[in-house]
Amino acid sequence: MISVYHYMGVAGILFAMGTYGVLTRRNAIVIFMCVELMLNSVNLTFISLSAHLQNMDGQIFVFFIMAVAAAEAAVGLALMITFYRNRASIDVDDMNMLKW
Amino acid sequence: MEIIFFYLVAFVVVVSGLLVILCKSPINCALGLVNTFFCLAIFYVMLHAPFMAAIQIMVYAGAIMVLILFVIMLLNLGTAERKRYTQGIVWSAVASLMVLANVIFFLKRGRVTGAEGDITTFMVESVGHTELIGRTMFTEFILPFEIASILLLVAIVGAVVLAKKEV
Amino acid sequence: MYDKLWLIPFFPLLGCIINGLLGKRFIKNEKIIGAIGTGAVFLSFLVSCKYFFQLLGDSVKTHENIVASWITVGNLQIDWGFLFDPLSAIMLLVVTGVGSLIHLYSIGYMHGEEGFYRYFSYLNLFIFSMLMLVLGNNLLVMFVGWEGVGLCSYLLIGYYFEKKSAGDAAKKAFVMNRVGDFGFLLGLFVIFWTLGGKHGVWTLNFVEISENAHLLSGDMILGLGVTTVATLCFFLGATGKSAQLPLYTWLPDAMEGPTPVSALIHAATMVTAGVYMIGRMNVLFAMSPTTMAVIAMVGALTAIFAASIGFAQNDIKRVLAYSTVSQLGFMFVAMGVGAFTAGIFHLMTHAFFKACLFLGSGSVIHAMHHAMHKAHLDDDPQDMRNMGGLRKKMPITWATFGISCLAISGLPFFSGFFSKDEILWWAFASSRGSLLVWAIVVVAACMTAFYMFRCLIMTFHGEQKTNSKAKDYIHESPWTITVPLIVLAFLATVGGLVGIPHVIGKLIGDIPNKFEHFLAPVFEHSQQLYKIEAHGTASTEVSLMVLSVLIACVGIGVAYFMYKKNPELPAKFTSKFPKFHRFIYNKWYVDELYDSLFINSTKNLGTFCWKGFDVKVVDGIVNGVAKAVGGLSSVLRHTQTGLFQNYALTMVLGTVVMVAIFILN
Amino acid sequence: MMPEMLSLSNSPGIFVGVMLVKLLAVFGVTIFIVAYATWWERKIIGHMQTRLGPMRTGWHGLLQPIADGLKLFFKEDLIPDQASKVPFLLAPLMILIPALITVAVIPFGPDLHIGNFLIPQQITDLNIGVLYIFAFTGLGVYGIVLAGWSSNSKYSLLGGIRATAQMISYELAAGLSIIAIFMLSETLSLREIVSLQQQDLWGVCSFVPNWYIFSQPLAFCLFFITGLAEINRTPFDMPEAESELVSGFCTEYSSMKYALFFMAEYANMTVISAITVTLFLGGWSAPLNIAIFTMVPGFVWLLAKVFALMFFIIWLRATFPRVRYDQLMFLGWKVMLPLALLNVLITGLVVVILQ
Repeated sequence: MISVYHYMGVAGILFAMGTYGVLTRRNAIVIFMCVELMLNSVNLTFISLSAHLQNMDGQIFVFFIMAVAAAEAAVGLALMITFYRNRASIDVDDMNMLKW
Repeated sequence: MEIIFFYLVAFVVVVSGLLVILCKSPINCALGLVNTFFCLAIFYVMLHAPFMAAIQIMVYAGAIMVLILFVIMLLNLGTAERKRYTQGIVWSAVASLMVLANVIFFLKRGRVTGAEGDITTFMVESVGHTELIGRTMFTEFILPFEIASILLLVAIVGAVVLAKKEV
Repeated sequence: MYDKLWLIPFFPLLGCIINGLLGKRFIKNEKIIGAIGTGAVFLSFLVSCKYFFQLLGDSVKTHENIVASWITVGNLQIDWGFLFDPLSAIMLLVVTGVGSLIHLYSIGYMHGEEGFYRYFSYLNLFIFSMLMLVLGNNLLVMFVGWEGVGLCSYLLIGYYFEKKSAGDAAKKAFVMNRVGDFGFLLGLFVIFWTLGGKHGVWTLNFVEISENAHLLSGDMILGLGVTTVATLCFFLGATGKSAQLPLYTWLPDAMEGPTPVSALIHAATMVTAGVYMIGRMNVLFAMSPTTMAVIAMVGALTAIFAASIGFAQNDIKRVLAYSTVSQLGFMFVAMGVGAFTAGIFHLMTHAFFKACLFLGSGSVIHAMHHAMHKAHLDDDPQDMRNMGGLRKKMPITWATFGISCLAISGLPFFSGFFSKDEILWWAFASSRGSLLVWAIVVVAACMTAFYMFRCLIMTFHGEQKTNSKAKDYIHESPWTITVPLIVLAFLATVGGLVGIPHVIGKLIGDIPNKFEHFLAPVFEHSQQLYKIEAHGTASTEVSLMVLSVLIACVGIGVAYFMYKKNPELPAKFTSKFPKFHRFIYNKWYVDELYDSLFINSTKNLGTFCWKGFDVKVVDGIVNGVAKAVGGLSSVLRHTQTGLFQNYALTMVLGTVVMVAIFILN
Repeated sequence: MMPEMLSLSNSPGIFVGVMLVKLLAVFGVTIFIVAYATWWERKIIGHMQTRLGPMRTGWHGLLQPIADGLKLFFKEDLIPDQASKVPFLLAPLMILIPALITVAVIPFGPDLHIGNFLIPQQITDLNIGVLYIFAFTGLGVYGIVLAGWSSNSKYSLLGGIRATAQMISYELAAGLSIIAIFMLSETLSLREIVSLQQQDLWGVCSFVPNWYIFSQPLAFCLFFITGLAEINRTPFDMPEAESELVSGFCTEYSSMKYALFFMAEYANMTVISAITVTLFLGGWSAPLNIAIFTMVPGFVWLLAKVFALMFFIIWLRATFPRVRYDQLMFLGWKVMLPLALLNVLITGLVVVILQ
């Protein structure tokens, strides 16, 4: 029988992988995707707990997370396009114009 | 039977997650992520949340990832990125492993309390998941829903303003 | 009756404002500016004369005139008030009279100078300040004038501010005066505090101070009598303003200013402010024999000291400057021995002949300067070694200069004779006098005669040593210069007749000492109260007079012998006693002494504060903090890579640790 | 005894068997339609252009699709040297599979009563059927994008980019136009939507079925047009515009992979027609509630309607020119989307008033 712990374990692994990706990748879009991965692991946790607790709230939360992710995608990608236009790169290490 | 299926899907999820974080080409990462979303949608179906599964594929796979792919192709970012130095990778690995350890430890120790709510599997099957979601969303969560819509509007405006060449 | 007194300082102030504000842009014309400046002072002179004659016929000799209230705090009431009595009347006449003559002289002398309007504005401001000093009915108003003349002196010495030496001299004068002013203020506070705090008389008014001075007789402060302390403080102020030892060094340097300024400020008026101040507060001074002795001694020493320096100076104005210091010493001797009248008398006569001498030297310098200028020479127009034989070229200047020399040497029937002999007599015979002071003063008088005639001979007699190119350009000065010279020479000759001593007066037919009589209401009181009088027989007095005349003649004779008959003698003398000459020539190395004593020690202190304290301690702390922060930052900088992933890593680690703690708990 | 809905739990053996039969039937029919749609299109366009179209292979070229298939199957399979291999191989599958998978929720007849069980004439009846369709039609774009990108050719890339933008733009309007249907039907299940359309028209006209095309003509138009755009059919075939991009995203493809793209196009055409029929034209139900019509099996009606729509689509290809890219975007964002929103608004108001 699949328990809530199984789902949460998978979610944990996904989250850790997403963290690793965010910390190591240099391409801003890939980092963005890794963030989406982390968000999705959280979504999985929410939905599994929602099902386990027989409560709808978690799924509503996932719904909102998706809304936020969509907004984030729109604005984030617009930012990246703007940045790329200025620096011809979306390497996060090049985002250092305010460094000195 | 179910548990085997679960492990199969979980394996695919992990492998596609690894694709996301390890692939050199952003397009391949994106494909891995799409696959992850797809598998997660399967999980949602298994968790008796078909509406969420559909939404997951529609929003993430159908909209967000397409947008990301569009941007990747628009900026022609097929080339491999520069490598991060080893120290950073090691530390990041340590950090993410610690995250994983935390989660595992928490799961080992923590006790999620049993079923309490009234949204039973039977109820989901009989009434329909969509309707249940709708009821909750438009009664209890109407205000956050409206706020989320405003957020999306703002995001649209912001994206347009940012991406336009001359404002 | 005396309610228009404010007109006297008002005219110069008006002239100052008009010339100062409008002179540069609107008036421009030198003649109009000169006329405004001179006219303002002359109007003051006329008003002063009017009140003077009014006072002569008045039985009440002290008049106060309050113009406006200034400070009103509790019991203390300080007014813009004027005090008009014989003393201030004499001073007013001297200041405005000599002042207007010098203004007139300035029109010719300053012709063509840049900043002509500025010069007249300053000069009028000076006259205004001096009149405030003289007329003020309380210490504070006097202090305003006191500071005002200091300021004007600074402005006028530094008139040629493009010249570094002029600027330095101005600063020197100002700083030295500040030292004296500090003493003045201290004295003011002591008087104010003791009178008010101990006796409930909160006042700075001269009349009230004089009336209540007796209250102070028993008071002690720092083991000395309050009056002694206060008067010593005041005397410190006087030494600053009147260039006495040890604060005299600024005066010779002040010759950097235009010559009329030297004549007006640094000979005739401002430098006598100290003498006037002592006279004004004679009651207080009379109460302290110690202070009187100190004053007499300082005066005597200054007289002989400055005279000795005058021996070796070649700059005509410097000779006159040291002569001024020396003569001021005479006046202080007079004040010190209680001969207040004689002091003021000498002040007046000195104003006449010294102004005449300065203006005469100015005339010479003017002529020399023009000649040099026309001959395109760089020779110093003030150096007497470039002069000689000018008598034929500038007869009027020679005559007036000669008369003044006779007057300052104290030859009979010139004004200096009467005033100086009065001082000598009082020094010899006064109850506050002493033989030592007298002896010093007599020697100083002899030296005065010597160096004055040395100066006269070097300038006007003998062969002409001027560069032959410039010779022909030397000519007599215009009327604006000669007229004041003649007037002043006349005054220097006959000015003494107002104060013929009793002895001579009796001898030649019962002529009273009008001057003494006139000033009696001011000084009589203290002299009687504290038993200050000159004892002695008429024969002693006469023999002393003869002695002083003889001594003056000796001085003149030596000068004649050395510089006229044997012009090579001074050089021989110099080569024979080179060290002595150099010592004298370098003014006893007093400037150097001050440099090493005060300037260098202050500099060293400053250097110590700078290098020792500021650099090492203050900067050390600041730099140390900065270095510490910098060092710490250079360590912490590694955490601020600007790479967001490093921050994200830190955040993740932190969150993990926090969650771990949460779980473990 | 009430007949029971056949499910995995009450009779696994029968269920799996029936499911296999249904799958095979539906897949076979779809593939057949796809194959012959090519022939059909060529014939129709040929006749419309006063020519004959394929005539040689078989009677009136009826064997042409098979011949084409064989030809493509035996052609050399070229993979460009600079291409990304895996996406290049995956792309044709990723475009075909979503197209075929959508057919699973299309009902093709009333429930069959066999023995003790009710067997739905539908592979599976999801209660989120419409969303399912949307999810998978939305995935179709990945095939195009990947094909365009992995070919490493500028024509392909441009085609991919165009496809992406076009998909995102038109999905919105398509989704919004269907929301009006939800509002009327109050369900997402296609089976129920079809059964609702069998009722009397607006509850008054007994012999005309309550097809949603009558209630929602605007939504029908919007959905059909945006559907055309989503499957890249003329006049919206920008991603593969022959005159501009050679062949768009499939320029570098050859052999069987190209055949898959071709199949995907016609599969999409079929599917979009089927969906439109199901949502707006009463699905498998008869056009009139007359005994003669209702006697006919449901799948016949369904196929008839699908063919009719496909004919219409081919007809459009024969008549319409290709729109320009900016016109496409203008139409999508500034015409379709506001109209769809307006439709939703009006429908909502009417529904609220009629309640």
